[in-house]
Amino acid sequence: MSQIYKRELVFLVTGIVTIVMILDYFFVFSPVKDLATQLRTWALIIQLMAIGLGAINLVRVHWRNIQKRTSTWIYSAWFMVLFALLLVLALMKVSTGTEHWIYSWFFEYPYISLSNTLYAITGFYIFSAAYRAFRARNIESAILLIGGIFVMLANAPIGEVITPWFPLIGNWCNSVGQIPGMRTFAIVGTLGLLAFGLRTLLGKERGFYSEVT
Amino acid sequence: MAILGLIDGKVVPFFLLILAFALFYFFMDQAKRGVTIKARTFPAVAAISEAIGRAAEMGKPIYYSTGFGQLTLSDAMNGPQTLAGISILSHTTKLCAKNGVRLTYFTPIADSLPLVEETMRTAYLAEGKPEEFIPVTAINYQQDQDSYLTASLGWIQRERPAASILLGGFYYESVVLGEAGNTIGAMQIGGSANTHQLPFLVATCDYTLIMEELYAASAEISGNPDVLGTLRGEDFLKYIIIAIVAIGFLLGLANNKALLDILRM
Amino acid sequence: MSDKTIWDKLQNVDRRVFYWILFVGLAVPFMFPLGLPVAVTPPTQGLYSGLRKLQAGDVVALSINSGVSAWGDCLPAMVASVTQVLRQDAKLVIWSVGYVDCDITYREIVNRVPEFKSKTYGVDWVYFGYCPGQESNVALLRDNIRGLYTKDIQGTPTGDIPMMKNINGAKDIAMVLTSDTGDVQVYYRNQWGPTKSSRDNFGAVKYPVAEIGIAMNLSGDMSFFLSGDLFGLTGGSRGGAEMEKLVGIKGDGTITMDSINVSHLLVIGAIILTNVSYLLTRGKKR
Amino acid sequence: MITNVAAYPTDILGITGLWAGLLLMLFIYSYPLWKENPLYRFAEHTFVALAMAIAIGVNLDALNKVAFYPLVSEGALLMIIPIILGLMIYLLLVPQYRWISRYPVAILVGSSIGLGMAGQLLPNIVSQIINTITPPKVGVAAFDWFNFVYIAIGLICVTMYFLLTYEHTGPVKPVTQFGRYFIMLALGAYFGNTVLFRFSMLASRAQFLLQVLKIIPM
Repeated sequence: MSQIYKRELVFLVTGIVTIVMILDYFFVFSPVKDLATQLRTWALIIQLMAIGLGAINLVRVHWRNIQKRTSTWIYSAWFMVLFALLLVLALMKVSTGTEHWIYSWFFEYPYISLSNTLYAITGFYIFSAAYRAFRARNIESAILLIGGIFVMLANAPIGEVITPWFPLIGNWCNSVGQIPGMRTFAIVGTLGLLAFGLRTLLGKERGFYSEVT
Repeated sequence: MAILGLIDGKVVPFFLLILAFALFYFFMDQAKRGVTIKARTFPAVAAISEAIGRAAEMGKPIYYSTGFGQLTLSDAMNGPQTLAGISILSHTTKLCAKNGVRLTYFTPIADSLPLVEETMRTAYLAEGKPEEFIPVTAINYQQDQDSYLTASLGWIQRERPAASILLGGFYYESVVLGEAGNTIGAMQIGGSANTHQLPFLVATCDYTLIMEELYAASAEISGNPDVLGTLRGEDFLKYIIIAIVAIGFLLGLANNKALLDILRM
Repeated sequence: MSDKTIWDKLQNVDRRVFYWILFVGLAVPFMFPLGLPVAVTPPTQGLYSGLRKLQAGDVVALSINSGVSAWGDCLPAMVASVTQVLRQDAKLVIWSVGYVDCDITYREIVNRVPEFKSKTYGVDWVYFGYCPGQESNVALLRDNIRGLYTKDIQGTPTGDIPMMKNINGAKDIAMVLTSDTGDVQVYYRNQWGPTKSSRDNFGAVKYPVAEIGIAMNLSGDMSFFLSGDLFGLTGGSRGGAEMEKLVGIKGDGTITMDSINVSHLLVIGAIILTNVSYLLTRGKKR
Repeated sequence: MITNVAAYPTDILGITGLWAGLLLMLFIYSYPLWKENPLYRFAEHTFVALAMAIAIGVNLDALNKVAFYPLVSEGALLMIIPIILGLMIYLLLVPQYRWISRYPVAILVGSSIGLGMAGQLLPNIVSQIINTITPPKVGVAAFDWFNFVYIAIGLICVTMYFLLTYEHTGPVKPVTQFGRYFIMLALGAYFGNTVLFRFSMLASRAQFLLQVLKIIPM
């Protein structure tokens, strides 16, 4: 009996929601539409509320570091202090609607600067990735290299200063040359998703709903 | 004009969906009746056990992540990829539990935590070592793509994992994690159905699962014949698509637009 | 001592050397600008021409789905596009389904576009802020904006905002400009695609969506521009520089182009170096 | 010509903010430019705390808009259901009721798989086929016809490459080999485009550094 609640019903709920979403997409049938809209709102609310679970996990990880005095415990302690302070300020903002200046400061300067910094860090890594990947070891990597170089020279205005052929070939690679590959990726990716979805719908894809004990 | 109450422009996709389901079902049935289907083996899947063997020898941990995935399982493009990643996580965790290798899973997706925790717990239980599963060290949640990446980078340098496994809905973190893993000489296995990250996973990883291979890998791991049936069904659909393109191409050369009009229904 | 030649060493240079060269290479052109010309490409021209077709009173939805972290790529084109929208006397509905920090992006756009000074908030433009939820949100917004955004950023109920009186979904909006680092334009195409816009005389069969994207997505999105699913498309700071040229402003897009030139030459130089060294060392080992 | 209006801040909050931002940036970049070190760790933990707290604030704000406001002010009693579902996810923390936390997750899984399966068929398969077999307009350059042939043949080759349950032998082999070439060109072009994007991000960070140090104007 408990197996039914713990497993089969979960599959049933997944299946019903899946089918409602599919029907809503294809048919003009208002009861389904209303139900689907409701379900989407529910999904959003569940997703929004789940964040607390993540916060609990994070706090537990750092709490353990502090307790066990791991090599990074001092940083975990700093995390706890800062997190507690900011959480209070964030909750204040939610309940009163006004932002404390400390919160705005942390958000506008350190937070924004850090997220810009992290996003831009890829610039470094892409440089070294290009250095290693773009080596003409065989025909395949030579094609990769040629495609990459021409597109880069089409993107940088300097390319057309050197010769008008660079933007011409580069833009061709961009607008035509890459299409067979990218289009097929889209097609086979969707086919894979369809098979995966059907397996889930029929309860055959149990990897992520692993057996409950 | 609406056919069967279908929204205009969605008639062909709907019948394609029905056709796909019918084909999948047919081949699953065939597989059940004993028709052998051999799927192409994915080196990336075999590499997972190799990586764990290596980690056991070196006494080092494994880094596992399913990527940014738009921070939620309910995202239509990334949710399924995250789920496929968690399916393979289940397999990986079992191997880790068996070989006594420490695995840390990094994710910024809060609503996937129930699935991840249960998956990993069950894997340890299946190997008869439930007491070795400590959620606090095995699962590392970070809110937000950027802070998840910072924490991952720090962890990778401090713990120096023997392998890093990146399977799921990746975004810009793929190239950074890939290169960071390369720096410390970790073995790398990557895979995504996000076209925009494929160049980087291919460039930085030793083994890659491209697009549908990510979804198919979990089918291969399970080795379940009726799961393999869906792969044969996919191949059949590919033949149909090739046929449509070939016919449409020839009609196109003759400037005949009949097929196009049907497809646009 | 060792029989390693310079070419052998070059194949395994510490990557940090490149990182330093790159960072310095990016910084120097800001101090000594070169100012090379930028040619306008068809996708950017498509966006500009689409904006030029707007009539006074049309409503444009700007969906800010790129974070502050993508300012370098997306902000220049967003600023230029908003400038043009306001010059056409069209109205703006602004929201975000992508990033928490969109408020700052929004503020920056208002700061950088002087045209806002002659407009009235609530009448000519309105801002709803961020709501997490990705594609489900876009699907909700198609039919029921008020279902998702009950209030605007200042707390006014959506129904009480003058310009929102008759606007509650895709059919009331002339076009969507979406700035994103990921797939939000896909959500609009998939979810809003089959809906008709308020302006059927716009000339597009499909719902008019334009993407102000990051350069990375340019090749992927290009096929959607060619197929007409997107009426316009800008890619990265280069697209921003092109848009600035068309609209006639000088912004960050134009300024960044010099850095882009230098850094691209650096990476191409590095690639040539690695290939030469690879070919030379390979020959020797045989 | 209108130039952007922005200026170096004059108030204490603005100045300290800029410098804090700059220092944290340099701490983070010490990782690629040097190695993992205490300064990086400090920035890392600062960031993790900031991101978590800010996200909680944002999500609560959004919850307010989507769930609590309609429930309280508009009497949408149905909103109680998703709120209860959302609370159910927390039962993961209670060992004997852990399984209940899967129900809300099942809704998320169902909606992503349903939306994904239905929503991707049209743009990712049908539209892609249509775009591939739509011939160029009458009277265009011969080059457009070349592109038409190139795309159609390329698409067929790459699709053949992705056959999973058939061996790539015999006459199929050269076709799949060509498929790989098409894939490589696509990956190369994509890579090249991304380089532009990443460099303009990094360039704007270099610009920020120079601006804070007052080497170039804001």
